[in-house]
Amino acid sequence: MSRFLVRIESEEYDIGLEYRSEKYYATLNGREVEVSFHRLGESRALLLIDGASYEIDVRANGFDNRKAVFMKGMEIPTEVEDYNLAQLRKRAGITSEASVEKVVKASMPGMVVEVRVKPGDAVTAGDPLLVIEAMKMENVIKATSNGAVKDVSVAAGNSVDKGDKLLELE
Amino acid sequence: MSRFLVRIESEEYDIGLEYRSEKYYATLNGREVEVSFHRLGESRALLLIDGASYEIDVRANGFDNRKAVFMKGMEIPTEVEDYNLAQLRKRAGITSEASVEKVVKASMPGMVVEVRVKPGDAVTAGDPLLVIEAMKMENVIKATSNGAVKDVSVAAGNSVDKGDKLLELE
Amino acid sequence: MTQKITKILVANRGEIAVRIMRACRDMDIRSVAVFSDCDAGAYHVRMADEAYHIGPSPSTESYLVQDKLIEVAKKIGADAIHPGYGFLAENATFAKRCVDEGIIFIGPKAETITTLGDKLQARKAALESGLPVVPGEQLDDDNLNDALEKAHTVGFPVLIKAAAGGGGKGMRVVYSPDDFEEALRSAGNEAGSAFGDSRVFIEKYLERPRHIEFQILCDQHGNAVHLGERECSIQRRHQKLIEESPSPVITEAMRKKMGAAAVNIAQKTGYVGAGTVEFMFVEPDQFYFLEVNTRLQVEHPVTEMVTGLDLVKEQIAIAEGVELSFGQDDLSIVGHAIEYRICAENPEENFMPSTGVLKNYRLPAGPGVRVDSGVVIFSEVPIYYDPLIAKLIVWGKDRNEAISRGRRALEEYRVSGVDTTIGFHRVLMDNETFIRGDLSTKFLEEEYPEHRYSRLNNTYREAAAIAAALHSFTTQRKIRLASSAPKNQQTSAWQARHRRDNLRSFGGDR
Amino acid sequence: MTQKITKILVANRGEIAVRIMRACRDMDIRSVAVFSDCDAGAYHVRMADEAYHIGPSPSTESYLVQDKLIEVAKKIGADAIHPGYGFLAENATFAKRCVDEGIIFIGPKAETITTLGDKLQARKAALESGLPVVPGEQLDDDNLNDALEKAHTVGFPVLIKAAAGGGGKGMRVVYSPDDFEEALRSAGNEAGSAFGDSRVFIEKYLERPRHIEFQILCDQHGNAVHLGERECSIQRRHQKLIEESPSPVITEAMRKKMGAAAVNIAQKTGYVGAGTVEFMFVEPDQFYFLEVNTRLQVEHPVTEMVTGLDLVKEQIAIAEGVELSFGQDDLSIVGHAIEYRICAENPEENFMPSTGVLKNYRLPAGPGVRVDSGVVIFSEVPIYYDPLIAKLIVWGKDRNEAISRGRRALEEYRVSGVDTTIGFHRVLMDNETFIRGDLSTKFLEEEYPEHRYSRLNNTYREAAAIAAALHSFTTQRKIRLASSAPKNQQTSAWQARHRRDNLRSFGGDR
Repeated sequence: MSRFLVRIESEEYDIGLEYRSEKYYATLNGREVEVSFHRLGESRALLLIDGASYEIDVRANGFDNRKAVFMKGMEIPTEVEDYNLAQLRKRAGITSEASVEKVVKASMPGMVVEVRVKPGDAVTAGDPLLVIEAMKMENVIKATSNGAVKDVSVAAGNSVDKGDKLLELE
Repeated sequence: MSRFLVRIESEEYDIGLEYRSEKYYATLNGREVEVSFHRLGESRALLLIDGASYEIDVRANGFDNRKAVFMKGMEIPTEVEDYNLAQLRKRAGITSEASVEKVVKASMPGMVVEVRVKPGDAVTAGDPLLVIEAMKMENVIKATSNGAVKDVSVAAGNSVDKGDKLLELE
Repeated sequence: MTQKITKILVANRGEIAVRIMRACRDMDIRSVAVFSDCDAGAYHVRMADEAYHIGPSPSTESYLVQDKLIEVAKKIGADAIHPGYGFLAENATFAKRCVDEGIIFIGPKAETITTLGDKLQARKAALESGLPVVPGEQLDDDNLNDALEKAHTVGFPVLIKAAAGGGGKGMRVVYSPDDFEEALRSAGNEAGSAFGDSRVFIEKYLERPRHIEFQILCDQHGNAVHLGERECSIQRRHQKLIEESPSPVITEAMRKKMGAAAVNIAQKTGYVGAGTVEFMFVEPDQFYFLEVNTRLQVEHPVTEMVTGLDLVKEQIAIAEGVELSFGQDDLSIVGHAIEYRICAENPEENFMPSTGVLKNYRLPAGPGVRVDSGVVIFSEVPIYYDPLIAKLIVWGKDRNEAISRGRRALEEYRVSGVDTTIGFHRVLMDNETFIRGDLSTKFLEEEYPEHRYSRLNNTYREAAAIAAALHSFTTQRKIRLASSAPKNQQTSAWQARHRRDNLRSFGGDR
Repeated sequence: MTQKITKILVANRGEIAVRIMRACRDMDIRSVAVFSDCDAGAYHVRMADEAYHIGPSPSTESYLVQDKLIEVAKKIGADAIHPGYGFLAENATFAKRCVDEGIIFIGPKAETITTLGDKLQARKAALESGLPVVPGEQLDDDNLNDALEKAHTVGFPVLIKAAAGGGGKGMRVVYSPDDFEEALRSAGNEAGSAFGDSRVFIEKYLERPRHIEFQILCDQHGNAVHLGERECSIQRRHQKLIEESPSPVITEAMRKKMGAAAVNIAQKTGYVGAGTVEFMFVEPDQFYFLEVNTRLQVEHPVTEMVTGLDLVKEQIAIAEGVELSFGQDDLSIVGHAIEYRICAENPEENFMPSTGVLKNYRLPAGPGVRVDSGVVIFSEVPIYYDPLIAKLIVWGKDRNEAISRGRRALEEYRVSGVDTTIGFHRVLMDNETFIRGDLSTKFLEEEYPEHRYSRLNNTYREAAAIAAALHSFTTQRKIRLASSAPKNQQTSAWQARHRRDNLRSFGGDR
């Protein structure tokens, strides 16, 4: 049986999975649950958990452990790790990769209107870092964690594509 | 310029096509028409002909010249041939392949309820050949052309899949 | 004395299961789907709150197996079962079985189903309720002379009908006395083998009647109303294809009169729930009782669109024992609605069913358009069940607006992977006889004797010709370009190009 | 003196272009799309009868270029241009230009647009028409002392507004006299750079008003009616997100009074066409004129749902010179409708726009559900335009039924590829304050100060956790099985498996 640690918001779930004679067997925090899984398309499936019906879309980017699960009109961000690796990581005191990301990237293409910080500035989570105009609206990009600005890669007037590095914290 | 002969119902259309510097150029029965072609999906495209907008789906089976064009709520059966080959064929007195098809195939899966002809029987277009039950309904398969029954491949009670040979005329 | 329903098992599949689950969600009731093998990924299973597998694909091994349905309902604690239409909807045994097991059956009482399901008993009930019936006679079992005499009394042409009939089985039209004996015998045999009941009766055959039916709602407290009529004259093989409400020929006075008759037979037979009283109608004002359908009908949405009511919600409230919240005078008909049955069928091949995977499935939308669909993109239309995959319903402030919107919505509807009746319906919307409202159950055979439903003109043919040629051209071009690539890469250049370009244009007028 | 319109150029894109073309089809009018580079495959182009390319993607080089639009209209012989909303809809120069070129502009006269587009002139027109306006004062250009005195007369808090304003630009709330000078200066500067017009005025600032607006229709013959109100209090950054009709607090008496006021200003300003008179409303019965929008509004469908009218068809008929076919007394409001704006935005990131390709796009359907969408599956949401991709409109016989259907439809709506406001709307439908109808333009900041819109509970978290783990598990399993395959085959086992199985289950409970 494969075992995964899934983090959603601040909750952790221990999921065991096994595939045997064309069926899936699952445990949730050690408790057995009846699971039926039916593919509907490239990233879609119908999942029955103890009879309850969930049509799911899963979006994974392939670069980290994060997957977004879309169901019942909600998009739920999750982080999936191998259970044993997660335990090792925890014992070693390393936080998961999602929270240590220090590179701020453009989440959409647009034009940089204003850069509000410079290398060396100390920032607190929530502080505005820069302003990007896209779809005729100004969007303020904020710091997601505390730190100091290490490096700024763009200047006002620059066009950026989705995924372009904007600045780096340390 | 490539040249095609397209047959729809009993009408024939002479279509010339060329692709040059990212644009399509077309002629219809010798007359130039302005064509713009925008891909929308695997078999779908948006076609503008002298400004008129057609969202099309094309289904082709790859085995013969027939393609079904779906547009404006209609499914239009077409036959496309290379124009020059079509002329050669006509001069040689050969009818197009679609009309010489003598093998009657199941157009859907079902169960053979009744076979109404036997080898040697003469049939006229429209004559019932056999009855297939599918989706709780009995469907009578009729002859599409005149001829004689050469061979019957199924019997009452047989299950058939889509595309299975049912009988052959000659 | 009402009992709140909190969980409903929907003993059906396809569009009607989805429709019922939508009402459940609107009422905050938990809905439970059941499914056969081939329906494991079906839309009704995805729509449900819970879903349970009940057996192999053939309905005789799944959706029709009463034991399995009852077993699931009890296991999961469903208060009620909604049978939809078809399958077990008009099965008195199942209705009784539910009640015996302490589960609410959302439909009339078993006795009512039994009475009204038998055409002879229903005819008797209609006569006793003072409804006009088609002149006709019951037949003694074996007396041919007597039968022929009765046929003469009724007057040829006569219609021989099976007492237990349905779907046109055991039914024969006889124009001449010479053909009577053989028709009587074969109708009896057919009825016997189809229904296990060979009783037949004869009626005067009406040549070009309209099919007009009245929707009724009756609560458990003796209150009953009708919700106006539906005209369902456009049929093939006794199956409806287009339904509308109101009928173009029913006046307010006729509506009152026929509606009262419908309510009357419902009350006389102790009817509870939603039902339909069917009539044949001959202009200007003759109507004859045909039968009562003791279920929600496929075409119920047209009534919903012109009354603003949700009939499934009303059914559930009635089943809970709630009194109707309105009387006859509170109801009015607003605008005009038309329903088109979207079936996976080829209309030009005598409506032969078509199966496959829906490679493209895009719903029409916008003002005045409702779609009740049992499928979504990539759904498979299996061979085992009814070919009805969806219903398109349009509303307009009058019949002309409804027809215009119908035309537009049918052109917006895009399905590929199976044949459908969409193009057929679209052609009918240009038919002058239809537009005039001059309908009868003979409409299709009179207007389209050749079964050709086309609105191809030269402009469309030219566009299709260019489209087909372009398809060949782009495919060839890519094969030429890719001729050195390994063989399995050559399959479809149209596809290959698409994948590479990731949805971008490859040409056009930029 | 009517002129039948036979071909309309729709000078817009997205859902409103599609909406207008649907009305054209319903009226048998030929519709013409125009499109920019990135819209070459857009849904509005596919919906049109004809389509013409007008330039690069930025709207300043395409949809806003008057010369190009006029050129296409003349080349193809369009009788009329419908501007939709946004872009050139309230541009008096364009309206005049159309008329000068002999093309019908579907909207009010240029003079009316000019008058009502200027907030000061509009306020003056309202006062002259006897409409209540928020206590306020015009300001002289450079006299600060005078301005401060006027602010004191009005009473703090005051709102400084740009005369030429829109979209919240040049607008400042001032709570204390100390902040007045700076706010005045910065508002003037902002207005100057945004609109080329630095005039500002002050109004009493209302703390928690409702936004209530009346739809009006005026023909060319002096007939004018109102179609009841819409409540649009749920806003962010002065942009509406949810609209409904009727408002939960407007009584029949208030509707009469406010409706009459709306019709009055329309008639006083010689209004022709469809328009909206906006008010601020303070319970129980105070209302203040806000402005007139001289166009069809995004939220017009809620009015259509409760009146049964098609406002675009009415606009076109008015433009043809046809008289209104109904008077005020013929109109009534039936049921309740709610519209949800489906925007490609992330609500939790302060509604930051999101772009991408719609890998999945499935519309909700069934009873009481209408969708006006500008996109279909595989559409690309480009960066250049408004993030509104669709509108979901629900109808119910009362507000509670509409809310229930809204909940259900929002859960049915499936979009992947971009972030949307669907989940946000779904959360709001469980909000007790919303359900009570206790709305104000402050609703979002009061109820969701943290911008967190979640209805995650443990059951859903568990299901999502299992789903995510299954995704990893099936991917791993395939990579293991395929480890000897060439590298490019390994990308996604979930995909690979799917392709091989051709939509069949790979597991489950068979």
